[in-house]
Amino acid sequence: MEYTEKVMDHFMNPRNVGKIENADAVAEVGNPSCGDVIKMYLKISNDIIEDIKFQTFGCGAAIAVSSKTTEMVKGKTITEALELTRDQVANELGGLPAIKMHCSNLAADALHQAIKTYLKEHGRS
Amino acid sequence: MEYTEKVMDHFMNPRNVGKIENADAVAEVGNPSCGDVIKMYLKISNDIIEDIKFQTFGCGAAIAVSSKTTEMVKGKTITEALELTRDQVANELGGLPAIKMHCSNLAADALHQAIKTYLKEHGRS
Amino acid sequence: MPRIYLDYNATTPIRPEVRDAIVPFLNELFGNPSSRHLEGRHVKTKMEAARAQVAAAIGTDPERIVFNAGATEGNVTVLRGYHINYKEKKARNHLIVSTVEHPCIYETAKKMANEGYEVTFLPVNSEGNLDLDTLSAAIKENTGLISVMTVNNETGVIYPVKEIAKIAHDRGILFHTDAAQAAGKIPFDVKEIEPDFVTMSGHKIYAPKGIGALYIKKGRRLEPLLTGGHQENNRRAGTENIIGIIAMGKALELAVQEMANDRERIGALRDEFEQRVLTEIPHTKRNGGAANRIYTTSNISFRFVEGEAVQLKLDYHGIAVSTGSACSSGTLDPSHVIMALCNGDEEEAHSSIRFSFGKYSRKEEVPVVVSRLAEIIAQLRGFSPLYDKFLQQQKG
Amino acid sequence: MPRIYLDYNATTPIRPEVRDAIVPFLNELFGNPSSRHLEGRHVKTKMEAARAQVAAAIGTDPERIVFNAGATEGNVTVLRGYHINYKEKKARNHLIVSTVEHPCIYETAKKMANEGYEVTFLPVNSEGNLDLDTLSAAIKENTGLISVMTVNNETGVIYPVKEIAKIAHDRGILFHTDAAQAAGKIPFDVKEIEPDFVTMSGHKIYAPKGIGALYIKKGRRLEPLLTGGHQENNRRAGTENIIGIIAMGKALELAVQEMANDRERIGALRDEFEQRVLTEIPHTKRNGGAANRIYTTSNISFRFVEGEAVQLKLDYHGIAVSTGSACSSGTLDPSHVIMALCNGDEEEAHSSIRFSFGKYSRKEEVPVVVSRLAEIIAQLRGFSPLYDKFLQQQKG
Ligand SMILES: Cc1ncc(COP(=O)(O)O)c(C=O)c1O
Ligand SMILES: Cc1ncc(COP(=O)(O)O)c(C=O)c1O
Repeated sequence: MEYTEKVMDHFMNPRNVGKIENADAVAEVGNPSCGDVIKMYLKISNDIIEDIKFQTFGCGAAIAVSSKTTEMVKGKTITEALELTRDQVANELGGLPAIKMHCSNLAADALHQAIKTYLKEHGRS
Repeated sequence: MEYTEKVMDHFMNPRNVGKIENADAVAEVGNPSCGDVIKMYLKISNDIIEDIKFQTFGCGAAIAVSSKTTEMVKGKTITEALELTRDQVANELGGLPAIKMHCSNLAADALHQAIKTYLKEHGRS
Repeated sequence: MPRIYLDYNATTPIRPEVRDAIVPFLNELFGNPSSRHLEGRHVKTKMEAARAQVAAAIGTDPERIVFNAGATEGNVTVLRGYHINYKEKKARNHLIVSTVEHPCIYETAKKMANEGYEVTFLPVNSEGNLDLDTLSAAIKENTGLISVMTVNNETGVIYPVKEIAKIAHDRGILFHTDAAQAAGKIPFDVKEIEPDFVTMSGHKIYAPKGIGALYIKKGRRLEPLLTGGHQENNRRAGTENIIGIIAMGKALELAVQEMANDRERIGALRDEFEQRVLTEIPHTKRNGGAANRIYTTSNISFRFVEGEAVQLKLDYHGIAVSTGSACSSGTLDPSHVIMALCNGDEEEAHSSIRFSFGKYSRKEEVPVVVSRLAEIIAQLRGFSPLYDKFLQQQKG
Repeated sequence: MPRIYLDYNATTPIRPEVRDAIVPFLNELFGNPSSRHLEGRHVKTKMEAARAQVAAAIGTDPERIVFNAGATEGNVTVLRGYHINYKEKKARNHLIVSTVEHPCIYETAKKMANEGYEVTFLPVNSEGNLDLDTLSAAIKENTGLISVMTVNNETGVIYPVKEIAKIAHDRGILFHTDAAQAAGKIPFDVKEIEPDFVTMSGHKIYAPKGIGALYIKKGRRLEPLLTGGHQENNRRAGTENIIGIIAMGKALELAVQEMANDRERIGALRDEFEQRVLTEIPHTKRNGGAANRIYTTSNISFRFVEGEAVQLKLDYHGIAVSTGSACSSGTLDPSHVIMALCNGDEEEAHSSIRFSFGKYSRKEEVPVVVSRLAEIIAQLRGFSPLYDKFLQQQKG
């Protein structure tokens, strides 16, 4: 099991870590017993993701995937963000070890869930 | 499986090899399918083994045992020769590998058989 | 900065004396020990000397030692082959193993359970200790073998193998111990412990990987796993791993000589390390810390962070440690051993790191590792949702 | 006088290039390939490179290769584990193996027969050849596996494995070949031969003893013999014999490169040797001489004398050869392989000597060996009762 350089870069220097105090959308996926918990905080304005931050308890892959996901959607519309798939994130990172593809690749789920909750709260779904 | 120096000496320089043309007693034991055939030739006079020679088809142990046996009984009485045991021969050689104790240690048998046939032929048994 | 290796329980470097002992066997001493010629006999003689070294190290005779490919082979051989010793071969098909055994026992036993054996997995308490009464109670009419390791590879907990052997023997049951992490590290004498079978491995004691030795008590027979040639007195077929055998003999001999010193020196390092981590880094917990433990091992859970992330960051900064055992690196499940200690608290199990010290560990490494660790844990907690939640709760 | 080694089929010295490849793994490259840290990953990368070398040597992909402790382990694994591949697991319990297999197949199959498997031992003719019609006729409804070696270790006879694979597959049967004496010595491409399983061994090709590799065709599953850790893609548990693996990769790569040259050079030596022995020493017979044979091996019966005596005397004079296989040195029975060729003439079997040539065999050795041999045979016949009897019969 070996991580790509890109994974290691995002793991060692994760982008957008932390939380947004008055976030417009928040979601948490995973649970500690699986070894991965990812929480996403979004600042949305005019359907654009103006800011995004994450908190992750998890392995190197989980942290890198979280970081990469935030990077990929920051400044994008929420529609674009909803189209982002786990696989796209993994590809952008140069791939993930097979064993990590499912369990640790939860960031897109957190992102989607946050946006969907946001839409629902705004009566748009 | 390792042979003692004494075994190697008797194997490399076997004493009393060959046959005695007008032997007083002859016997052959073993068979080729076991990998060992020992034939003993004795010249006996006044119940003394004046000369003894052997022919052996067999492994190093079989040859060494044949050689040692002839050495041990040459000049001895046939009564003494009949008392010689396989174990004595093996001991004189400093021991034999366990696996060789039975199969290749046939020389005493050949000796005894030769003497017994001799005694029988002379109406003494 | 040279790297700092704190994963001696996973494997060890080959020590110089062992390397020197090997060299002739990479060169002129190449014969097959089964060959009758000089090339073979020379190697055979050296191989038997190595067997004597291994035997002496555990207080037994050379004939009791069978060389094989490692502790995995030894353990599987015992589990699969023990029953042959009993007239009641099929009848004695109940095994008792602990829940903290190495995967080569744990998984093999699980497999055997699927195949029709009866298997009892003995639990341990939150310190990793095994209760002897529970063990006694687990024994059945048809129990054939009890297998409990001497030293656990993840926590370092030492099990009371002498007492377990006695319990087993009182009930006519065979006792096996996996001593891969014990032989050469703590005193281990088969005359005192009286096990029926003991497994050892070379690469835990500064010999190469892929060599092991199995002790078989006099009178006990094991069905060989590898059959064919007459090697190892018909107890393990296959041309012998000579390099490994020579190395293991030498390594075990040296290990026993140096044991008392190592114990003191390495133990002091480990204790200092542990002390500092537990006091300087908050929310840490020693796994198995209250049990009788070997001096080399420290297993610590760092709450709110995941072990692999810690391990990776340490690695990046030149420090090698491990999460769980190396053998379980093909899975994502938390170590079954740490789980057994954590009373099912999987978060805690996911947060554990094993630090294992050895002959080349130096005192100067301790502060380097502790401070790096403190930094890394703080970083990771800095964006851990679990830590955040914990802080909120503290406040609230 | 340097010794003359003519027992390359028993084992080989480690070649300098292999030794050089090993050295870093005796030193700084000591990590456990299952470890996630740098020490582990470095070794893992090198291990995978060695796997690629082995795979390339037999025309396959790295994932098809499982490293183990030698050909014995490989063979036993296949014999014991093949059936899992069949839905009809228990139903396909008939094995066909030749009578000239190495003991690790021959004896294991005998054992399995005792345990309830059905086993057919395929005879060979007096040249050591196997009849394909006999093979076809031996196939039954419940045949699960056919195992025939590629090159016989005692006679050098080469078996038509491609044809046998086809016969097996036409009937839905798995085919295994023990290529311990073939891989690296003669062209062997799994794409052409299409075996399901192939066994290889390092110490026959100038790598150390105790390392082997098993080829498993894509889609075929083998029940592992060693269970526990996730090594070798869950196909063989236990920390890997890294030194052996690195060595085997290098050795096999070089072997393939040098194969054509070796074949010519070593083949010429062998042929010259054989020619001279057969013409200069009376009452000699080549075993397997009329069959398709590998260029390294010459098995000769010297009538009226016993093989061990010849071997011992040669050894004393600095020449290493063998009688039967090294593995059978624990028994006194004549080689079951030579017996199979001698139509039950045990005397002839007891009189056989195997000369096996290799990379360090030199042309100058041939006349030395031939003349020493002539002298020794004459000496031993000089007091052989069988020779004496023969001479009498000639006279009479
Ligand atoms: C306790 C224990 N048992 C067994 C093993 C397996 O040993 P090996 O790698 O020699 O097969 C190990 C280490 O890997 C271990 O720590
Ligand atoms: C044909 C053949 N198969 C199997 C083996 C056994 O191989 P290993 O010694 O690697 O177990 C050998 C040699 O010993 C052999 O020549």
